[in-house]
Amino acid sequence: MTGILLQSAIISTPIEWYILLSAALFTIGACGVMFKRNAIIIFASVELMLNAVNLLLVAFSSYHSDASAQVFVFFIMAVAAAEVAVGLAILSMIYRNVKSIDIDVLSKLRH
Amino acid sequence: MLTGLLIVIPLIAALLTFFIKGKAARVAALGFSILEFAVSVFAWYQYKTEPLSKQLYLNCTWIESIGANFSVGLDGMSLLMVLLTTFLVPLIILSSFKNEYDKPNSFYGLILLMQMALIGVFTTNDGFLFYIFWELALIPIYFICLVWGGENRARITFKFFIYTLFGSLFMLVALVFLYQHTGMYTGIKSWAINDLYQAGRSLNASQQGYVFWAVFLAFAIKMPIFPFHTWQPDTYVNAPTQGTMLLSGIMLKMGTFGMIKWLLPVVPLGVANWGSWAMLLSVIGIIYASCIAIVQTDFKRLIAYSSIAHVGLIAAGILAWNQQGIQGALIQMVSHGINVVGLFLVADILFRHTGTREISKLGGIRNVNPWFAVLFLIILLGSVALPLTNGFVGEFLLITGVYGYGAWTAAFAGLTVILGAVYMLRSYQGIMLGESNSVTAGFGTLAPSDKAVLIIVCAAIIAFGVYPQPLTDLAEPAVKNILSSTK
Amino acid sequence: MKGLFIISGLGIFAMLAEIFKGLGLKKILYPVVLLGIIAAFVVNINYEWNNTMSISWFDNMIVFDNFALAFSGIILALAFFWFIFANDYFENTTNVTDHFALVLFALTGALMLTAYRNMTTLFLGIEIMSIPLYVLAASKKNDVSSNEAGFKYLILGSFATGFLLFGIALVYGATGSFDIMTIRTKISLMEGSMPMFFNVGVMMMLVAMCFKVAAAPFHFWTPDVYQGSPTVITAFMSTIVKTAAFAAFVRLFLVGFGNINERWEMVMAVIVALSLIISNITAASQGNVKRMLAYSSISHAAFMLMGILAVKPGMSIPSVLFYTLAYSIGSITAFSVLYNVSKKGGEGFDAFNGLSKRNPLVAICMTIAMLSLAGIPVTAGFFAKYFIFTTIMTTSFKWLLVLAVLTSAVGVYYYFKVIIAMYFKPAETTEKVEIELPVLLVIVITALLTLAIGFMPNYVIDML
Amino acid sequence: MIKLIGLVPLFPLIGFIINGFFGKKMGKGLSGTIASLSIAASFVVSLLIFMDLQKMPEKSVVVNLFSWINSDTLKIPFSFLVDPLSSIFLLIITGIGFLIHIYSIGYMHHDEGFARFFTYLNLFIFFMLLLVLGNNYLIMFVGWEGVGLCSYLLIGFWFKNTEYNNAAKKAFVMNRIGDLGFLLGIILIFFTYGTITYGDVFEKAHTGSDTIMTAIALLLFVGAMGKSAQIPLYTWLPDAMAGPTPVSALIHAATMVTAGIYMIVRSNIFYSSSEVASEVVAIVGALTALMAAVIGCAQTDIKKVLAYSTVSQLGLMFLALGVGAYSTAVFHVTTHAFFKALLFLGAGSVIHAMSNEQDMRKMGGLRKALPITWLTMGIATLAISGFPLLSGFFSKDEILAHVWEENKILWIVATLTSLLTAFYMFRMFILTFHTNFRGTAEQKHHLHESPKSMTIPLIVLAILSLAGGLLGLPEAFHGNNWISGYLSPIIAHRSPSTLSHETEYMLMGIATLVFICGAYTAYNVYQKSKVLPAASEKDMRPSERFIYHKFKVDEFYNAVITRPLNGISVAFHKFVESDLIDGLVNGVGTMVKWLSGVIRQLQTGNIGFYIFSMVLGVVAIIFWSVLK
Repeated sequence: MTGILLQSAIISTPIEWYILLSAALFTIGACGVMFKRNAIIIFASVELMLNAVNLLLVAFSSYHSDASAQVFVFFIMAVAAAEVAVGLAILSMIYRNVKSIDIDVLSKLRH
Repeated sequence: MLTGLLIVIPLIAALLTFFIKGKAARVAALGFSILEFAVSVFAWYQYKTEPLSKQLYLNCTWIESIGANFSVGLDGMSLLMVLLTTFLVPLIILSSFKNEYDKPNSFYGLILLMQMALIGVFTTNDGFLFYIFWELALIPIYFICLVWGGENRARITFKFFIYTLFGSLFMLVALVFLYQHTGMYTGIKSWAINDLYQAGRSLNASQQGYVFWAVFLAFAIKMPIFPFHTWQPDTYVNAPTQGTMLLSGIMLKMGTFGMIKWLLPVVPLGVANWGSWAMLLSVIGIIYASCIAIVQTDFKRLIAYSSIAHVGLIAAGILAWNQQGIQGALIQMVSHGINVVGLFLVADILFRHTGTREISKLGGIRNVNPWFAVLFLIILLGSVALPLTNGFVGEFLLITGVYGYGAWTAAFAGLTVILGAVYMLRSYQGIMLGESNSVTAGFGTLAPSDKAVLIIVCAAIIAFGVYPQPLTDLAEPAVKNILSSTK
Repeated sequence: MKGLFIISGLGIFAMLAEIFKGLGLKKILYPVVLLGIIAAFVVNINYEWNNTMSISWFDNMIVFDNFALAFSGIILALAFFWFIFANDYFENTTNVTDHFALVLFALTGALMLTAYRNMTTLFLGIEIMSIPLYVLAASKKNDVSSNEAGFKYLILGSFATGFLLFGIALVYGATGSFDIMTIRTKISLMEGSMPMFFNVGVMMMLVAMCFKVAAAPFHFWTPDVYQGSPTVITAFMSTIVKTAAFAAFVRLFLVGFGNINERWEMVMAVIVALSLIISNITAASQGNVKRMLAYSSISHAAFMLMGILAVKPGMSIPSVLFYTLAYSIGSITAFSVLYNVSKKGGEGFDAFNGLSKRNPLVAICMTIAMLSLAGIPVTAGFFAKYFIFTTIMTTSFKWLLVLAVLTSAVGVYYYFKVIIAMYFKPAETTEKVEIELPVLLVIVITALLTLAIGFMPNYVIDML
Repeated sequence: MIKLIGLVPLFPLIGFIINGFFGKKMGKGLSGTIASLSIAASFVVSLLIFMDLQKMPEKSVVVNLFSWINSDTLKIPFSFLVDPLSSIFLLIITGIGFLIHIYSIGYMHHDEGFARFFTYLNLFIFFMLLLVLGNNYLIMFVGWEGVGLCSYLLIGFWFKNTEYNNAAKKAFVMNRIGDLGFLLGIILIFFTYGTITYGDVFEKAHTGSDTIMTAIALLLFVGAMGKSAQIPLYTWLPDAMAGPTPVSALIHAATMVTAGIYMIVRSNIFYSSSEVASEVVAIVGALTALMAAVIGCAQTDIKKVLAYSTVSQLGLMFLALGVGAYSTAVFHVTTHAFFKALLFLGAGSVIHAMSNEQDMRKMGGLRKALPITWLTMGIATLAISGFPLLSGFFSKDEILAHVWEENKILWIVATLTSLLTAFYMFRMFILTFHTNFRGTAEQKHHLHESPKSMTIPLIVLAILSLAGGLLGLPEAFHGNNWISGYLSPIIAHRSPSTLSHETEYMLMGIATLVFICGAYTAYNVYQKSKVLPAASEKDMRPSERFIYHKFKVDEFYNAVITRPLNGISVAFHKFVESDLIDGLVNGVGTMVKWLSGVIRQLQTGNIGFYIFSMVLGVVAIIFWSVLK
């Protein structure tokens, strides 16, 4: 029953709202990447951006009654995990070398 | 076929020369270049007996999809330029015999490579191939100047390279633009010169104007014409003598030749609207460069500026676009090539024997080596266009041609007659006459190779001055052809 | 497709080789990989070229049509050369097999990018290619620069991926499909009634793709990452990755969004202009050759984008393909010379001082590569530029041509700095630069290829 | 015989080649002999041709050698024309040339450049013959420039001396200024008539408009101004005295400088058809004649006096041309060639005797030491001053008569010139040969009459100077004025003299009176009162100094032309070239580098900034696409 209610609630909500919500989430994530200096938080922000996309995809999937987008979401989740894994590995290496995870330290390569 | 051979021989010769170690390289290069000359003379003979002989034309498909063909051929005009090239290259090689160059195999290989590209430029009838050869000619000379040049060579040769390349890129754009307008009736785009002519003439006036300036820029930089000339004196001075000879003797003719064959017939409206501006630049260049030549202290630099003045007159004659102007330009191109090679060799000899080219430090060489003075004088007279030297025939026709364009233009262009005498005699006096001093007293005798080159050059100067018929026979019908095609 | 299988199989084999140490597979790994690449190439050319039977895989998610085969052919050929010249990179690192595996997987991703026909495979291809590269870029563990390069690449790359995905989501939202062909038909059916966010989606994908091919103003990662990464990896990035990214770009924008070009061409033109100006002008004052090559790669990307901008598949695709080929071959030569020269002299221009004396053959090859990159006849690079010029000449973006010409002249400046160093500047040492025979062969063969393509571009064009 | 006209220039050419290549090895005797023989051969052939021509009815033969320059309608064959005008010039050139060659053997005997001298001299004769033989304007131009070259070479013969070299250069460049005018004139002829062959041009001459004919005439006259040293292009000729004296006699008095006269006589149709051009020629001629005569009065260098005298006489000839007396001008050219060559050769003999001293203030009383020279030079002085019945008397008188007819003011100028001529010639003669010797003792010791090879030509020329007048004996003297009749076929418009014999006698009387006045004044001042020219410039009166400095014309040219040209050149070189044009070119490079330095600062290395700029790009693009 609640499932059906939820279903109808999802459908009855206009698609624009979903778009706006994900856009907002995406923007927050992007701002996080832009303004934060701590590498871990930046990773988290990237995750937020990807999840905003996930949300949007799921919403569209429902809107188009097409399951393929939900499959896509799985791919995104898997890839995101891989990215973070690699990212953390590199980060730990950096920490070993410079004893910091502040990304401002990483500006030796420039001009 | 013969034309193909003319392009292939220097290429193979260059490759072979690269693998010959030591001094044998220069002998080999000389041999190859003489062979090339012989072939070109044979081609001349062929042309005289049968001007439209298949032997003189070669046309193979090259890049079919864009309509570019490996199409080369010899008409009178090209033959004239090819003969100039094949005549000068052995002289240039011979003139280097007293210079000990590091890595001679590369040096002579590059000269031969350059010859290949130059002959390609002069013979091709395909726009695309023309551009390829045009650029190709730049690379060997760049390396010749860079590796074997004088003190500031890196900066100066680089400026030269980038400046000329800059111009030719605009030419490329213009050529591509023309190419896109070919095949209006057939629908097949083509790079053949006649199709480009047709395409160019079908453009409207403003389009022709753009094409005119884009292509003119490339040629103007190459020649060079005021005010695109500032790379030239430095480059001439810094390049090794053989490089300078190649540059001034043959390479700058690419620009003037290009104007005759690849610019003016293509965009007649563009020329009609803008030609007078180009003419103005050419004539200003004559006077301007002559004036600067008057106050030069370095002899080589003086020749460099005189070359700008001469080439300005050639360009003016071409822009006048009448029989006398173009024919004069062609003949003067040959004469200037011969004379300037002689003059630069004189500069080189001076430097080798005295260690300086400063006119003020020299003097009185005539006391020490009168024959050298005589040979120098003959070349100099050719350069100031004294009648019965080759310079006169061209210059007279040029001034006549320019007069056909405008009497006052001719009067100003004709100032070269006076100013040329001023700077040339001034330098002759400074170098040859007067009492000899400590620098020139030990001048000594000329090396046989130098003497040979100077004598050949002087002989050519007088021979073509007294009897220019061979040149005229080649130039006259070709010019008539090209003029009738634009009318 | 079989090529894709072979390459991914090789990747798995490389990982297994680590696990089954006892079998001594490590020793044969290198030849096996080379053979595998050759096999993949042969399969590509021989069995699948012009073969309409088996081009579609996984419900049209991957389609090996001639376009894909041509690009993957180039990629495989480049990979072959790359493996030979990168040989001692593998010899000098620990965990050789891991490196092999990473490179091979990146290669798999690259091949996927040439053949995708679905947003899913596009995304997967990009990620399969990129993630190993993040690791490889940072693979000099104790070198902070390398770490920094990997990290920057990762952060910026995943940030761009975010945009790509958001764009995909929006396009999907507007069209209801991930399939490129379906999207294309949907667009032409619904032209005019597309929701506004579709546009935004296309733009976001454009941004993400521009990031991948390194076009301004999304190019900032390139110089830093190229400089910091090990040279061989930089070579990999600037050749194979670039080719793959352009294959993806071309398919997405010429096939997918090809008939709404008026919506994105102006943006792309501005991006091209910015890239041309920023890259060429900045490169002029670089002191590090690798960094200079990074900027040069940006300017070449701009040229290839100009090819796409024409939106005339008959002209655009061959011209972009030719450009990638010419550019990549030239880059392979340049990077292999740089790699060997920099072993002793560092990566500055002065490392090349007097190379004409220390190893004339290599100096000549490097010269050819530089001439090709500068676009001077008779080299492949000239024809590449020429085809782009003719392509763009048919559009209304002729002004880009003038800009391209002006910046090309600047480009000559920095390429010739290398030549001047080799032929003009005296070397501090007269020591010969020793290069192993296989690597030397790669250098010579690629240089000869550059010339051969320059002399006979028709063979390549006719093939396309 | 006429068909062999090619031999005439060929002999000197052969002489030139032999002397040029082997002269030094052959030794002086052989070299001088070959050179002189080649000219003698030319002279003989010329004489034979001249005689042949007399027998021919049409009096003009064209000999085609080969076609030279061809360009569509512009066809220039290398061909010769033998007609009365060229045949007279042939004789003058080869005849006087031969005498001067002989003279030079003696004069140049001690010079180390002996063979070189004769090489140049032969080459000069060759070009001079081309000049007068050519059948079209361009061949004339060939000779025209060729003699200019030889003049250059011979003025700077002693090339170790910088001043001589400068003089040579000046001569060449000034001639070139004229040559440009000449060249443009030729081209204008071509464009107007489609040909530059004499016969065809003159036939069609009147098809051109008056303006064009005037333009042609003036342009050609510019050429003549240069070559024949007329105002404003005359300053090179006095400087040209730097060359060996025989050269001054041959080139700068007898032959080359009269080329301008030849050219105008040849093209007389243009001048007689153009009032303006004729007037210009006449006025320029008169002014030159007067001005040079004035300057001549204040010179102290014997050769300079003669040089200005030459300029002045050339001016008279142009005056004659200007008033349409073409054959008279040729007559005067001929007589002038005799006595002026003689004067120069005599001066050479003096200089030779005085061990290269040219300053008249250091001469004096040479009559005894140099009797033959004294006698012959005396004859020449009388001839040039217009002593009755000598050659100069007739030719000058004919000019004055024609001028009288045309314009009285010009006649006054011309008469004044005659007066001055008589004065300065006698001044020179007295200062040189009479009064007391003023040189050093050593010079006195060396004084000697010149060898035979020098004196014989003097004697021959003296005879010619005496009798030359017979060529154009006026009707008033019951002569038939042979020269005027001979030349009539080539003169387009002849205006027969309308003067009565009485007027002619009156004019002759005036001329004689003028001669006496001039000569007597000079006698009075220099012989009787023993006045010497001021020893140094300081002693001169300002007006005298001004004249001595040739009215400061050289200084004026220097200030108005040479220096500004140099200034402009330096300005072009230093500022326009390197700062402006090259500065701009290099500026582009510098700007790119500077921009490069600025733009690379964007690459901060900071990830935050990279992300920020990416976002900025994205936002801009999205905004743009949405707004669109």
